[in-house]
Amino acid sequence: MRNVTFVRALNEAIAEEMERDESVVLIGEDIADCGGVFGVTAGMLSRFGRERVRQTPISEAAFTGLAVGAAMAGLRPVSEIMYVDFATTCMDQILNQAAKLRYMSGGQVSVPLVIRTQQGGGTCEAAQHSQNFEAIFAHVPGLKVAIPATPYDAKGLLKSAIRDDNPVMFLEHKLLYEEKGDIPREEYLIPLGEADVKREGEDLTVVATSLMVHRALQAAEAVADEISVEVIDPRTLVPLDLEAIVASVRKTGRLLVVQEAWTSGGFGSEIVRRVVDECFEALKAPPRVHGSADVPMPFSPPLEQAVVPSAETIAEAMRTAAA
Amino acid sequence: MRNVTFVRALNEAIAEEMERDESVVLIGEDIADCGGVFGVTAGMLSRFGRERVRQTPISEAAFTGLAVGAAMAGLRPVSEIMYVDFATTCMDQILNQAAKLRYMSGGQVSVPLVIRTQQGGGTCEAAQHSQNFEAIFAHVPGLKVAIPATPYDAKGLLKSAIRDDNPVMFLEHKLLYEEKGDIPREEYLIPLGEADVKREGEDLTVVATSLMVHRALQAAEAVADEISVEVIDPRTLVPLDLEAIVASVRKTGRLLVVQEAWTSGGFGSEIVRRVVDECFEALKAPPRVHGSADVPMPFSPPLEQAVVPSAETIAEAMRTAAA
Amino acid sequence: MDIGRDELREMLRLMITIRRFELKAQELFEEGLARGQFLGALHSYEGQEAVAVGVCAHLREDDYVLSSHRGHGHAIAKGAEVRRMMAELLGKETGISRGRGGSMHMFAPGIGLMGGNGIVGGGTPLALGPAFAAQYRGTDQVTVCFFGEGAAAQGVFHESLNLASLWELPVIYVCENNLWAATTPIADAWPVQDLAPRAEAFGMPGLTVDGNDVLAVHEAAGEAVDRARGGGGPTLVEAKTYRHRPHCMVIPEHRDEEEREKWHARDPIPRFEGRLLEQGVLSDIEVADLRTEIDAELEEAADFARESELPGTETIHEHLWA
Amino acid sequence: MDIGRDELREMLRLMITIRRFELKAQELFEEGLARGQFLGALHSYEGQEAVAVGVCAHLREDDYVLSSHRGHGHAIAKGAEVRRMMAELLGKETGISRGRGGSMHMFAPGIGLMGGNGIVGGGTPLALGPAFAAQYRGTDQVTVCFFGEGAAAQGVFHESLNLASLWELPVIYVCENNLWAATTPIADAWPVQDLAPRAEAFGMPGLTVDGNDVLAVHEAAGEAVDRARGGGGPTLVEAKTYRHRPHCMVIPEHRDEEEREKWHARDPIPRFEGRLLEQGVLSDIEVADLRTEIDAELEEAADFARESELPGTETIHEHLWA
Ligand SMILES: Cc1ncc(C[n+]2csc(CCOP(=O)(O)OP(=O)(O)O)c2C)c(N)n1
Ligand SMILES: Cc1ncc(C[n+]2csc(CCOP(=O)(O)OP(=O)(O)O)c2C)c(N)n1
Ligand SMILES: [Mg+2]
Ligand SMILES: [Mg+2]
Repeated sequence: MRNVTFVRALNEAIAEEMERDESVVLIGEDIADCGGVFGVTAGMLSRFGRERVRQTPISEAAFTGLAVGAAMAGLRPVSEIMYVDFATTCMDQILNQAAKLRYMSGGQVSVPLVIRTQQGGGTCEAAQHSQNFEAIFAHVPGLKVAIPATPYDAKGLLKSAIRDDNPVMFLEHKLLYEEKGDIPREEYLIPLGEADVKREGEDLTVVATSLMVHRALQAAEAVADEISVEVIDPRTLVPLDLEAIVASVRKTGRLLVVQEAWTSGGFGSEIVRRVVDECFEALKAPPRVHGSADVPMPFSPPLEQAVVPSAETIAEAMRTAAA
Repeated sequence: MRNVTFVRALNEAIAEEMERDESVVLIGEDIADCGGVFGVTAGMLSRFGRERVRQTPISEAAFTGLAVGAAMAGLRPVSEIMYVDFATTCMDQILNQAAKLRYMSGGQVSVPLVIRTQQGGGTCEAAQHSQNFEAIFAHVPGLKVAIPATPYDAKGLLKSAIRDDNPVMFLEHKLLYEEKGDIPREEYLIPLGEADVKREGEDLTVVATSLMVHRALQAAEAVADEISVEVIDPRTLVPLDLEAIVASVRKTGRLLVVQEAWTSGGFGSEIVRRVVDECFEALKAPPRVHGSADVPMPFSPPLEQAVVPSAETIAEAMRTAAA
Repeated sequence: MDIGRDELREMLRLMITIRRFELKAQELFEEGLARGQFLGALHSYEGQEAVAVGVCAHLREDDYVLSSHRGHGHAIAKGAEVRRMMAELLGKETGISRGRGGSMHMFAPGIGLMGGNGIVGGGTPLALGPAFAAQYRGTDQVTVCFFGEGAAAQGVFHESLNLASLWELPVIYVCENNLWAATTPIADAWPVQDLAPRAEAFGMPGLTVDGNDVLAVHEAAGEAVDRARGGGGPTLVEAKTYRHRPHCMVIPEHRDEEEREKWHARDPIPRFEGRLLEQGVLSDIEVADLRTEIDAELEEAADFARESELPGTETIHEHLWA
Repeated sequence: MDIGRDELREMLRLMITIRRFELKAQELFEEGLARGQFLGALHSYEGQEAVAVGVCAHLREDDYVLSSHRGHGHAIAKGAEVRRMMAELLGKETGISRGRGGSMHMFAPGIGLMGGNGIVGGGTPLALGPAFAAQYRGTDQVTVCFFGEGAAAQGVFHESLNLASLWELPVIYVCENNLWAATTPIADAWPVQDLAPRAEAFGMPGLTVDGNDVLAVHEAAGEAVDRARGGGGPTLVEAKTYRHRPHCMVIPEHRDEEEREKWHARDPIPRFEGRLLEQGVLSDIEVADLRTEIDAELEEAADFARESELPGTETIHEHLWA
């Protein structure tokens, strides 16, 4: 095992896949010379050259469309949208093109594309740089959605995403890049669609993703002597490992979903729907979702902190859900 | 009372508000000379002139941005996006600008804007002309979302939307334009945020919107001798009249949400979340969502029909939910 | 003209085939209406045949085409099977997109047809992709993107020109300027009456050509395709043309009689046919035979479409994931 | 030059105020870091002062400005209260956007400042709105939209030029070409080295000006503003300039020394100041007084910001709905 940062894990995944497969190319803003504003593609330029590391003008729609078209033509582009908030400028390419081309063609074309981006608050960058859009991508059929929480998951999932023949939205978190974790020395992959139990417990099932996994684990520790919390990270929302979640809920009889996305209409609501659909009878208490307050992210530091779930508010939500 | 079509009701609402308030202007593609491809703005050009009925090039991002900016400057634009699918080309203007400007400015500016568009399948226009995006708009704080099912609701809600000082996504349905219904001769408004009970019942609460209200009512009739179904139309998703829904569920103990949007991650999931959050103990059976199959809309007529909920599949879902 | 007789005959054959295909398509659409079946948005290519044919005459099977909502002509000119296109219009399993795409989404990747698009301008950034792939792999394949003058108001089109020029991609943007976007006249969309200056503003050559003269289109497209194949980068070609039909089957005619007559008088098919007869490239009999051959092919195609099976409803989840 | 002494002095005052504001802002940002508080993306306007000041000198309080992510200079030049801007950077309730917006979202609708934008190019279509409103109401208000050369790659910018030209809207698009977009040099973004041809391709005048010469900017902007006010429609102005600082506080410098030195030698403030002294418009003492005055104002502003209250967390739901 090696202890590496999240950003390093991503960087290794990309480099390994580029070594392995000539058809993998990188596309995005500021990804070449400075290695991406978060450093995920650091070193790629010198290692793979300008032909494969394509730094673009500020034209998300054009370069995402290019990536989609290149994927149809057999390349495996990994494009970067600097902040998920900017995906609003290329939603047609993502929702109407990448997600639908294969189906509309009757299965004749495929779009082996990975769109990497990062989400979330915590850096006082305000309402247009702090959003979480996984619910939007997961609602539109044709996109896979990965949302890793640890360096180990990030590397294994990204390698699988790059090898996947479907478009994958790969959602990182700006606060997790420096997070460290152990990864194997040898190559490994994590299949899309397999949840991971981050902590075992008996009384309450907590489903959390991305940064919220870490805060949920802290909260679980904090309430450990009151409640035995099981923390499950689905790691991908599409495909979703519902079996793992349902199995846990059958054991605990209680569910809390923790997400950084706005509480209303987030993917947590979908998890609640599927769980009540699958095992309503097993529920001893109302399943809950704890997400961000339903407001644009305020700039002011104390307000930003108050909007996003913290270990403290999650602990409170655990007590409510376990009551 | 007068019996008018849905499109006529919308047309009257717009004309009345334009008569009433000089600051109301219309903006969109093909809205002037031909009165909109669905005829909603028919006659507006001759009645109000080119100054107020602004036909645009095919530039959704520019004219939506223009409408947002004009609203900030005190006008009350009513813009039309021909198909909701095309909103993907102006998502930045909708999700990052219109929805957030007021909050980001600390309440100094407001965006009194109505974006009208139409959703749904049923015309064999395939995957890029048949979507339902209400869940996307309802997830992002700062947008009100209206989704009327009848001429009466359409007129009353549109007039309120135009007078509202916030951005309102006004979602029509392509199959409802010719639907007829009674409306009062005198002026009336319907406040945003008030559900309407379309049919009273005792055994099962069905929450449906837009075209699905009509199909749910047919289905309720079909199962009438087995199940007494209450059909509630929230009419707006933001704000949502949760009280009305919860009151009904407390009475029936059972919930089925019917939506045309994809089942996974649709607004129905959010309604389920809020209902279990509010009155879990009142539920005698698992709340369900019946929506479209999670696939891009296929062109082939029988496939399209199979994807969207029909009166028959809704009746089946009612039996399951009531079981 | 330095084009061989067979190629000239082939160009005429394709132009007439497109014209007749559209007539058959309307026939099938009306049969549908008679059955109470509305078969979606059908956009006729009639009147613009010279553009698709003049451009695609330069393309190899391994070159790519990104088409628009008005794409039947592009597909036929690129070599798509007419019978499978016809079946697609009826949503049959034998359709060129297995009935899942319909008129606006005809795909035949085997011959480089990467699909129509329901989003106006939607194809313009996608076209950068195959062009980039060819450049990356060092092949000499080119990519052609067809779109209308209305689409030229879309932002993404400009982003695409910029990137194509910057990266010297082997792509040819062909704007079919038929003066109208649905019911909106070009005067309400273009402040400047030519597109070439926009190309030049992005540092790429812009050509303007009579889109109703297949030989003029052929010449301009030849220059553009040669440049792209030779590594010389992108070109924007504006072809001035006119659609003979209303925007689509369900939208009533809104253009004035006079304008329509003026353009019908410049119908690209009689123009080209007359020229070939005049110059003795083809004889009256040969042209008559050609038309009979085409009519027969389209009759057969329509029957094939009518008789083919619809997909089973149990298949709705197929073809979503690779 | 036909500009009065007071106006010249005011222009110099604003330029120096912007420069000093940025220095204070960095001080506050670093104080934050010292407290372990990261205060978001801070984009310095240093080096570009001549653009905002030269343009806004022509604007009335009821004219509109749409700003960018690098907007401090635009706000100050439009007349925003420096102390409230400073308080905004700390997220205080006394901030110009009540602390909800931060550096990239400074609003003062009372003086026509309709906000910065976190989305590159995001302001370009919004600017059409106030311009349209003024045209619709028959006022002679104008709207100015500031954006960078990187934003000029965004599709929506082109859609906006097209619509502005088509509808002859009273809007002035001011491109601040500082040669870099974050770490991307203009050579990797613009195939053509001037923006004016794009304006012309859309039928609107395009001017190119030395953005480090406030009087040159003033002259070009004057022409554009007069045209817009007089009902003559939009203008695109490209100002060639340079930012003195890295893209933002957290991104390391990536531009070579030589280039930076070259541009620092053309610093707009000494250039303008020198000229005013030379021509006897201001004396050394007057300039010294000016600087003392400005320093005092900024000290006071910083203290005001530091001492102001943060909003209460119970207010997170305020200001969402009208
Ligand atoms: C983004 C988007 N906006 C609007 C439409 C509706 N629409 C379909 S075709 C069309 C007109 C297109 O005009 P043009 O590009 O000139 O092509 P033509 O129809 O003339 O061939 C419009 C407005 C669409 N499909 N996509
Ligand atoms: C749509 C979008 N893409 C990318 C970014 C990230 N970003 C912020 S500023 C910037 C550079 C902008 O360059 P330019 O427009 O030249 O303005 P400058 O920073 O030079 O003043 C980038 C890429 C963004 N904010 N929005
Ligand atoms: Mg056209
Ligand atoms: Mg710049």
